[in-house]
Amino acid sequence: MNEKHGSSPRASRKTTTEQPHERRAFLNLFAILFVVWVLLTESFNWQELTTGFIVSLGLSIFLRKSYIKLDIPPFTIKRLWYFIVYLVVLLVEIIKANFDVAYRIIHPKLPIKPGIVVIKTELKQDFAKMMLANSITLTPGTFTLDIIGDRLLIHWIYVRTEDTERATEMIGNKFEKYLKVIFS
Amino acid sequence: MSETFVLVLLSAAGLGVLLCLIRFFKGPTAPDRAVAVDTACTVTTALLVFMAYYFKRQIYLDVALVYAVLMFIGVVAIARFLERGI
Amino acid sequence: MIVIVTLVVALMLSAAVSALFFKDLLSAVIASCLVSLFASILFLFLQAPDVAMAEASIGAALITAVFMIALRRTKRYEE
Amino acid sequence: MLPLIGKIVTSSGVVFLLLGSLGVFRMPDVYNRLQAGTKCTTLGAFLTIVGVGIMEPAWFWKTLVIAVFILITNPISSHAIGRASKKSGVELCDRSVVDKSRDFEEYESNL
Repeated sequence: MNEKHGSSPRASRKTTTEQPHERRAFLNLFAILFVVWVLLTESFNWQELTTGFIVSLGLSIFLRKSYIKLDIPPFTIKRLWYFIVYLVVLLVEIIKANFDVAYRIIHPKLPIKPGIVVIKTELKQDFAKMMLANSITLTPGTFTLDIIGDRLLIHWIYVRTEDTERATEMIGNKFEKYLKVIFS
Repeated sequence: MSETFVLVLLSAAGLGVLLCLIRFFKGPTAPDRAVAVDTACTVTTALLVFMAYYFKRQIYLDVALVYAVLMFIGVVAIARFLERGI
Repeated sequence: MIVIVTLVVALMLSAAVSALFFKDLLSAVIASCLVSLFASILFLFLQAPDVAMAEASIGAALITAVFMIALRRTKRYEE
Repeated sequence: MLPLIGKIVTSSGVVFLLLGSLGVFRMPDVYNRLQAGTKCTTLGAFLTIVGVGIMEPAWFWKTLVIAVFILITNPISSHAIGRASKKSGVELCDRSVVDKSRDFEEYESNL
């Protein structure tokens, strides 16, 4: 979506630390694929495990370059802690959003005041922007329509403010402060 | 008790699919119909998992998994066509 | 059981007939997608999970994608 | 105890699924329908599938994989439909109060 925006700093970073980057991407991808295989087959027979090992080895060699393009930061305890807090906040917001939408649907007069507003974000990586957009889609009353550069186009079911700064504060900030730590 | 529970939930989800179908027939533009099919597919995935519980066979869960993956691809193909560039 | 099967067949028929009468061909493709959805439910009710899986994969993803590529090459609206 | 929790979770999930379909039926234009459809069906399908996993503990991990997959992909497919309908020029309904998409297109062309 925004290839021309983020490609130049990433390319320079990749050339300086090529080798450890690639090994880390390979190991992460292999672990994810193997865990998904074990969860799907649900058996610890040695034949199943060997097949899964070979398949996930081949796939992770094949898909290693695409994983590097996602630019996911290395694993630390602090990031894991913030990720868990982020998931809890997201879950609470999803439940609040459902009761909000359910109230608007059941009410006979449909109390909606829809509109399209623009908000800003300070996140740099594409993957972080995708997580922010998905979280905004699942939270009360807001829906991401488009992302270009550092602007997000938001459809709001009950518009409280039309100003970009105020809307950024009301919609994006509660997730952005966690995502900024996770992807720093 | 268990039989009525299963039947009530199955008919409630079936009513949801029916409402989406009415929106599909009424919808004035093509994106409305795409939204109705997307919602109906998510409801159907939940319904398939629930039917696996009703028939007590684990192989039915695989149908739900395949259905979830491939419906995503189908809806994204429709959206890419609407956006004028597949 | 027979009631549910009859209902699903009726819904499937109504979606298939609606695909005939749309002037917008994109809507007709979406309707055929809906037909395969009901067919998949019907096969699962008749205790044939493998057929349901094949129907879901072919009807939902493959036919939709192929028709979309075909519609790109031709016109979207029927005169 | 476990089947009772599973039944409560599954029932609440089916209630949310029904509400989402009702929202798709009642709302006035595409974007509001997408809002109702996405939010309610995502949580509804998640709760239904995980509830079945609680009722049958042997299936729990597989149902969790399906549920997490739906939780990830459902916002993405709705976002694709919303973006496509914005680009193909679907109008907002007449109850809407503000439309800033003109500014956004200007910003895009200046980039």
